[in-house]
This record gives sequence, structure tokens and C-alpha cells, in this order.
Amino acid sequence: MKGMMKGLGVTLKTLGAKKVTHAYPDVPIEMPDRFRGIQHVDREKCIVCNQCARICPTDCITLTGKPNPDPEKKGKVLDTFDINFEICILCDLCTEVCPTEAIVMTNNFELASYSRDDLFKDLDWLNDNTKNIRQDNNNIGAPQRGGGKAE
Amino acid sequence: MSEEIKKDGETAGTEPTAQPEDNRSEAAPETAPSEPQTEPAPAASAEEAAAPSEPAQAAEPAASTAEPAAEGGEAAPPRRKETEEEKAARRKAALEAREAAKAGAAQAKAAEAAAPAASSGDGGEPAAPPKPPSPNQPRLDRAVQLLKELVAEDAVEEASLNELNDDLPTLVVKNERWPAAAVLFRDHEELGCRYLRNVSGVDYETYMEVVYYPLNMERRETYCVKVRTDRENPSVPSVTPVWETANWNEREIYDLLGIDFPGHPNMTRIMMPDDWVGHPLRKDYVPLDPEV
Amino acid sequence: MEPLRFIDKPLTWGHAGLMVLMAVAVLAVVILFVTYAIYFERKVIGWMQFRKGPNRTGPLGLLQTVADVSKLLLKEDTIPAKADRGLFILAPALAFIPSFAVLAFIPYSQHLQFADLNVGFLYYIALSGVTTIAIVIGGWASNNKYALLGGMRSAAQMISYEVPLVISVVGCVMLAGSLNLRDIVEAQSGYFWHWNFLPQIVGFAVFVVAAISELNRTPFDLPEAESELVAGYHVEYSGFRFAFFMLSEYVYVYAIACLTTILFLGGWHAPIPQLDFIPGLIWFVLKFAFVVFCLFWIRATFPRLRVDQLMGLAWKVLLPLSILNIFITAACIELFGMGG
Amino acid sequence: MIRTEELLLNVGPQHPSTHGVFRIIVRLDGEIITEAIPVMGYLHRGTEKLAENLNFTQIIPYTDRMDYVSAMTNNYVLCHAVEKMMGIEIPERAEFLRLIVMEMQRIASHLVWWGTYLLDIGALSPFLFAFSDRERILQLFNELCGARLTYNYMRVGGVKWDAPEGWIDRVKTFVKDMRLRLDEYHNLVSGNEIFLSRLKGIGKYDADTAIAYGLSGANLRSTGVEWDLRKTEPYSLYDRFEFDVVTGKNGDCYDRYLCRMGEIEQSIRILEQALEQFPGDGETMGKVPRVIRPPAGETYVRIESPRGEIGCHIVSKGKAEPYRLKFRRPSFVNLQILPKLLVGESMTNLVTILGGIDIVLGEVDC
Repeated sequence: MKGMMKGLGVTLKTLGAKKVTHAYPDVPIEMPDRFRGIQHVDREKCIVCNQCARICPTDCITLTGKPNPDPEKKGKVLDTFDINFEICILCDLCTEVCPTEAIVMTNNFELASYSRDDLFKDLDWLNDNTKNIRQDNNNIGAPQRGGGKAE
Repeated sequence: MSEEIKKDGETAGTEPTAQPEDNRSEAAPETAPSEPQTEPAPAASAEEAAAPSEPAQAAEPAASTAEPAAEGGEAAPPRRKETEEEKAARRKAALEAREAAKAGAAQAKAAEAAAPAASSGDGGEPAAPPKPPSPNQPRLDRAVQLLKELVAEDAVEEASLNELNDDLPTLVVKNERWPAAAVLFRDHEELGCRYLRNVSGVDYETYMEVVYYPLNMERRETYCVKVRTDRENPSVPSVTPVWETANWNEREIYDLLGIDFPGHPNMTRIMMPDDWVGHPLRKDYVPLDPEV
Repeated sequence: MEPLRFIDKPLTWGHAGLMVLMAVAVLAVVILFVTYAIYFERKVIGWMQFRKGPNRTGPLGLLQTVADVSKLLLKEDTIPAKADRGLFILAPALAFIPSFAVLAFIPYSQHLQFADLNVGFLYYIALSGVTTIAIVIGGWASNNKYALLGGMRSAAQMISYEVPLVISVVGCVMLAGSLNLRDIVEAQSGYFWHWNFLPQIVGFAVFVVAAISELNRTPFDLPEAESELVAGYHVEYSGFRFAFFMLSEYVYVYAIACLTTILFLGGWHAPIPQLDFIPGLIWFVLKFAFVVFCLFWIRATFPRLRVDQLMGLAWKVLLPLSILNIFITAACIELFGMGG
Repeated sequence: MIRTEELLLNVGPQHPSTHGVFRIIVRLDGEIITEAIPVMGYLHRGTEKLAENLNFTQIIPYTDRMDYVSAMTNNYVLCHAVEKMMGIEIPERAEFLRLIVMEMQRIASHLVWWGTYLLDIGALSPFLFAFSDRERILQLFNELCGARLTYNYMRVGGVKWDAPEGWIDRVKTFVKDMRLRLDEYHNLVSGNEIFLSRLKGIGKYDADTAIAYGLSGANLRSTGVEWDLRKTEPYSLYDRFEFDVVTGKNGDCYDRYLCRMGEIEQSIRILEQALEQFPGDGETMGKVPRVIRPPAGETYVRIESPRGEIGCHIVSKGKAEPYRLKFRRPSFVNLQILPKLLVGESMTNLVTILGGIDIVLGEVDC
């Protein structure tokens, strides 16, 4: 009986305790800065090095480049960039290897949709996904960081 | 872990002056000497045949380092159908010269370190001179001796210490002798491995191997026992009667690698559906639908 | 409130009409109770678990149950292909009707009572047994093994616990000298230590345990143990048929809470006679609410018993205790002149 | 004449108490189980096959998804195995961070177990109690590495992120609170007579059986075998800290319960010491070659996950991808004893015993 009474005491005490429920859709959830949400791609910064597509464990990134329209400049610019969020696992490896921080994480995570087709995001969408961009990307896998120290 | 390798890991960072070209060419010796002695000749030669093609491809993009990014950008994004060598080459192409030098040096050193490690595991022969004998050497010798005495003279095919795994005594036991050897491992008071840690199956393309890790809990001693079988009709006697642990592990290996375990009480598939065709972890397994 | 005693008078069309009206009124009250019992159950359990409970449908979530019930009523009515159609349809109705019928005899205050039966308590036991049959029928007719197991557990449990339930009340009956519930309440007038729960402490304890078990509530919710039997006897039911099972379950909560109040907590009597100026109905509702709260509280805290332990508890502990209680009560009445 | 026959009952794959998509076909005589046949593979994703085409950095996110309530230890076992093969030194700060997150993960994992186990037994509140506290751990992980469940936090050679500003202090506060919460948990459930009667003497086996079946973790320790890889084969920095191996005596569900609750307490102890000794400054990544290529050969590395011995067997041919990668998943091995334990028990005890083994189906099926 004593154990049962103790248990009843705990629940009774909790009756008046502070509640932890978060009124989620009404009050948006603020994620910490490091949160890994839907990527933002900056088409200006991208040098079409293909690192992100190569490191992606699920092969959800496809990208193509085209010669720079400005004949003065060398290199390539981004032509298309698609992420298939059906299979993206938001593992952060693409931002980790990006040498120019062209692909970065944001703090947005709401992707639910009625159609699978909506989960296929193209360059325009990703380029415009500029809200809550992560400040510190810590791209330790990028070539200039040499996979060496973190900061 | 061998001290040499650790040391080399450190020194690699402090020697960034090595020439990149040299390091590229070292990719070939890297694979060749590190071939463990436990592998038979066909596998090794296949590996060596593949190895030279790698630096050849790697050298080309590395030469045009001026714009490494362009290389990948114009092609369609890489798919899995690319060969391993191509992927490795692409990855290298993306490196800057300085990083390449560092990495190359580290790999070369690691390969050098691995070479004596592999050669030392040669049938219980004395290890390479500069290395002090491992404290596990007597344990290995004793296990070999016991198996030879109490099971059969030909029970042990190979015995070595696995340097990559804290000098783990590693024995290759003859397939037909394995049930008796397993009982010995469990019941003999000097071995006393009542606990079976893990069972893995490996497809080495020329043969199959089942790797057992019996453990003596009182003395905290682990052994690694390998049993080999041919690839056409792979079959290893079941040790489920000896260690219950092996039961589902063997079923899993049967399911994924197709190795039969005669003596197992219920040799059926465990992960894949019962009507599945093929054994997915085999190296020659072709998925029905490559896109999935 | 004399008109309410019309049941004792000859049946005329007027009386029949009144009876129907009263029945509808009771039904309305009961459905209101069930709606908000479910709401408060979820609220209370939520509060006990650091949650807020339902709060999105209507103000403070007050319309949550209404929405839930509407959804159940509008849902497609599915009957499993291999089910015994007739029995499958019969079972929910058979479960609900007796649960509603038992409410007729409950005296809420000195005057408010629909049927003043001399054998009030026996009437409850007799009718509530019918619901057990309905549960077994439902479990059987679903043609589902989980439902069958749930139904069988339910039958075993209900039958076992009805015995101590009835016998534990005998003490109260002896003290009052009547099976009539009004007489039992009247016998408890005075200060709160005259209420039966103190003189009949053993009987009270047995009654509470057996009653919770009769209700199939935690820690005795084995027939519908969701972690073992998924949902037990109503696993195949959905839509309004499921709603009927739920409804009858909560109507029994209502009935048992009323019975506890009447038999052991002094019914409509105030704890001390000086507080008599507050109407009896309010005291009744307060006590009733307390009992219902305790049921929720227990549900939020306790784990579930096991089947064999459950049966053992009924036959090896509760039954001997309640029989002992009868003898002690009889001895006290004889030796110390307690009760009537 | 009454004709009786056995009932073949299909428990799962969708069943509230199988903790995932696991199926047991039980033969019932009344409510007594006469035979139990576990069926699994519903969550088999072929992680080991996938890994053969991925380099080691890419495999780390996949390990998150094996034992998804204890992703940190999965991360660790893979990184640790590769580091061992390559002889990579880990900076102390990184190793401390790894140890801290692993112990936090152990608490979180045991909390999930505690909550769901009590839910199996029929108590509603513990689940919410446990999850509200686990939420704090997940929040701390979220601040540390940006994810709440699939952390992908460790890398070969170190960890991806250094602890953010004030994070260590927040962990300290959490650890302090957790001690009080643990007492609350014990008050809520551990003394409850119904709970005790449900657990004591159920699913009993002795030490020899446990060893023969290769059980590990609390399942093994509940029989009195003092076997905790953190103590017996120390890895990481565990040899620097003081903690006890919690063991039971009877090997029943109740002892398993006590073992796991005791482990939460020991994890708190380890965390308290680790947070005190946490180095104020330092690297979080060791010197790692640009392309991670373990030398040819093989290794088997094992650590103590919340569920037992999780092992990683790598066969390497000196390439960036493993030639063969095999995980010894504790849930998979521990589950083997289930058919043996279930015979002669009632349906109710099926849930008690299955829950007591503490399996995660993502790990069983891999």
C-alpha cells in the first residue's frame, strides 16, 4: 500500500506543476542556431564543385553547371540544383564539405505536404529559402579546412 | 593498436613538405604490401590489377588543379554506377595540393606501417625484429597447440595476431574441424570461452569466411576464429548447439550471404522475405531494381 | 418533489408520458456527464503528466468530446466480413441499455429519485451483469482473437468481482436494516464519522477495489488492455458502435460513483449537520465528483494487474475479507447495538 | 464433451507493445503460450550493404538510424573502429564531449525504455514523465549538433561541433535536476505493489543461460554477472571516472528494471565527474587524413551501448569504403532468448518480458 500511496502522491503533486506542453502551431518553435533544417542554396556563391552531391549519402542532390555568362570570368555557375526531400536525411554533410558555404542549413523544418512532388525542391526555391539561415556552418569537411581542426 | 601507426599519424601532420606527385604514385604500393597474409593469391592479384589503374586516373585531374571544381560540375552528378576508382579519382581532384600532400604522406606512412603488421601475422612465426613480442603471443600459441592436440593435427590452418585489433589472436580453423574446435573453445578450462561475442560472414569473392569472436569472461580474453568455405556451395558447420548466440546470427548470415550451416535447428531466412531470390550481401548480388 | 413519486401510482397515459420525459431528461444529464467526464478525465490525467490536456476544440477544449463523438457518429460503419453480423450489431446496444437502466433507482437527494426500489442494490447487480454478456457477445461476434481473449477476460473478471462487490455491501445493509438505498443513506445521517466508510472500513475497501474492477478501469482494465490485447473486446468496433461501448463504460462510472456516495459517503448528508443549509444535492454532487476524480487519479498512477493476480485477488483476498466483514458487523450489531 | 484447441495468435507487426514492427506468432492454450516464433525483418534496410558503397563519413548518418534511441553510441562505435584501424589520436576535449553525449544518451535511452515499459505494464504517466525529461536531453543535443534524434555528431578523429557557449553549464543543471527526477520516478513506480507483483519472478533466467545466449547489457547484469564494457574493457575515458557496475541477483524483469534505473544513476555520476574535469579549451578534431582509408585488415570494436555490447566489425581493403561492415547489434542478440522465455507464460507476461529485454527494432533489423 505504501508504494501505491507514494505514487498517488507524485501524480497529485504533478497536478499543479508547470506544464511542458508547447502550443506548437500557434507558437512557432525556435530552433537553436545549429539546427539542421531545409537547405538554402546561394547560386552566386556556388562554384559547381559537386562536393555536396558526392558526399550525399542518399544521393538526393543533383546539380548541373554552365559556363560563366560573363566571358571575363573563369569557372562555372550553377544552372540547376535540386534536392529531393523525399530521401534527404538532413545529415548536414553537404554543408560540411561546401568550400564556399553556398549550401547552408536553415532553421526551417516544416516540409509536410500533400504531394510527394512538392518535396522536390529546385534551385529557385532553395535560393529563396532565406529565412533563419544558420550562422555558423562549421564546414570542417571543406577542402580549405583540410578536415583538420574544427574552429 | 600498434604504436608505429599512432606515431605515424602524428608525424604525418608535421611533414607537409612531401611532393604531391610522389604521393600520387604511392597509391599503388599502398594497397599491395598491406595485403594481409590471410588472403589467398587470387584475391591479392585481383586487387593489384585494380590498383595501378587508380593512380593513372587520379593523376590526370590532379594535373589540372587550376580549376578542380569544373571537373565535376559539367558532368551529370555522380551516380553509384561509377567505379570505385573513378570516385576516388574525383575526390582527389578536388583536393588542393597542400592537402593532397598531407594526406598522401599520411597514407603512405600508414601503408608502410601496415606492411610489417601484415607480415608479422605469418603462421605464428616470430614478428618483425623491431617490434617487441605481443603479450597475446603466448595465448595464441597455446590455443593453436590445444587445437592441434585435442582436435586434430590439421585443425588450424593459420594463426596470427591482428595488429589492427589490439593483437587479437586470430585463428583460421579448418572447416570440418570447427564443431569439435568450438566445443573445445567453450569447454576447455584454459580457453573457457562461454560467451560468443559476434558472428560475421564475409564474402571475399574467391571464398567465404565466417568470423567468430568467442570470449572468456573471467579472464577477459577474446579470440577471433575464422572458418573458410568455398563460394560455390558455402557451408560451415553450425555452432548453435555450442553457443545459442549463434542461432540467429547464423540465420542472418545464411540470409544475407547464403552460407549454409548444417546442424542448425531452423535454417531459414530471417531478414529478407522467405521468397527472396539471392543473398544481398554477396559481392556478385545484382539488385532487381538498381534505382531502389 | 412529490410528483416524482408517481411511479408508485397507477399507470395512466399522463404518467407514461411523464416517465418518458423523465427518462429523456436523465439521458440528457447522463450524456452531459459522460461528455464532461471524458473531458475532465483527459484534463486531469494531462495535468498529472505535465500536459495541458485537450485545449484546442472550443474554449479550453470544452467541445473536444463533442467533436470526438460527432466524428464517431459520422464515421463509416464497418462490420468485419467474417463477423457474426447479428450478434455484432446486438452487442453495443445490449451493453448500453442496462447501463442506462440502472440509473433509475439512484436517489440524488432526499426527494429526487426516479424509482424507489426496495431492492435497489440488487437491481443494480442484476442489470449490470447483462453488460458482461454483451461484452462477451461482442468479443465473440467480432471473430477476432484479441477480441475473444478480451471478452473472455471480461467475463471472468466481472463474474469474479460481482461476488465480493455484493457481499461487501451487506455490512451497510445490515447497519441500515434495509436494501433500499434511501434507507441506507438515512441511516448515515449525523456527522461524517457516521458515514459508512468508517464503521464499514473493510467493506468500503473491498467495495472500492471490486467496483473499479467492475468498471474495467485501471488497474483492472485487462479486458481492453491496449498493450496486450490491442483494444480487447471492442478491437473490431468503430464508429457509433464503438461509441456505445464507450458510453456504457462511462455510464457505469456514473452509476458506481453514485453508489459509492450513497452506500459509504452518506449520500446527500452534509459532513456535519451544521452545514445542512446547503442543499443535499450539492453535497451529493461534491462527493460524487470526488469519487470520479479518484478514479481518474488512480488511472493516471497505477499499472495494470495480471489476469491470474486479478482472479487471485478476487477469490483469495476480497471474498474472505468481505465475508469476514459481515461477521464483524453482525457481532458489532449484536454486542454494541450499532446500527438499526 | 468440450473440445479445446490451441489458438494461433499473431502479435504484431502492428501491435502497441512490440516497440516497432516486430511480430511474434504465439500458440496459445487458453492464455498460456506454448510456442512463440519471432518474425522480424520488417525494418531491414540493408545498412551493411549500403555501407559497402559509402565512405566512412557517409556511413555515420546511417548508424544514427540503427538504434535510433541511442544514436550517439552508434556513431561512436563506427568512429572508434575506424580510428583504431588508422591509429588516429583523438583530442581530449573531443573525447570528453563524446563521453558526455554518450552518457546523456544512455540516460535518454533508459528513459525511453522506462516510459514505454511502464506503458506496456499499463501505467500511463511514467511515459510522459520520462519523455518530458528526455526532451531536455534532446534539446541539449539539438543545441550541440542541430538534431534531436539522428545526430551525425561524431566524425572519425573527433566531433563535428564544439560545445556552444554555456552548454556545459546547462548540462550541469540538467544533471542536477535529473537526480531529483530519478527519486520522483522511484516514488511514482518502483514501490508500487502492483508493479512489483507484475515484475518479480517474471522472465527469469540464470547467468549461465544469459551467457550461452550471448546477452549483454542490463539483460546480462541482472543475473549478477559483472560485465560492463566500460569497466571490463575500458574505451574512451571511462577508466578515469568512478562508477559502479549495477548488477542484479535473480535475473528477472524486476532486476533488469533496477539495473537500468541504477545505470541512470551511474551515468549521472559519470557525467558529474566528466563535467567537472571537462577541459576548458582544446581541439575537437584530431589529425585526420583528407580521405579516410583504414589500412587493409580487419577489426572488431565493441562498446557498451544502453542495450548492451554494440560491436563494429570492419573488413577493409585499404579503400575509402569498407569491404564489409558488420554491426553486432545488442538488441538482435538479446532478442534471441525471447522464444525460450515465453513458453509457459501468459499473454500478459509476453509484454512484460519483451519490454524487459529492451529492444529497438531499427537495431534488430538493421
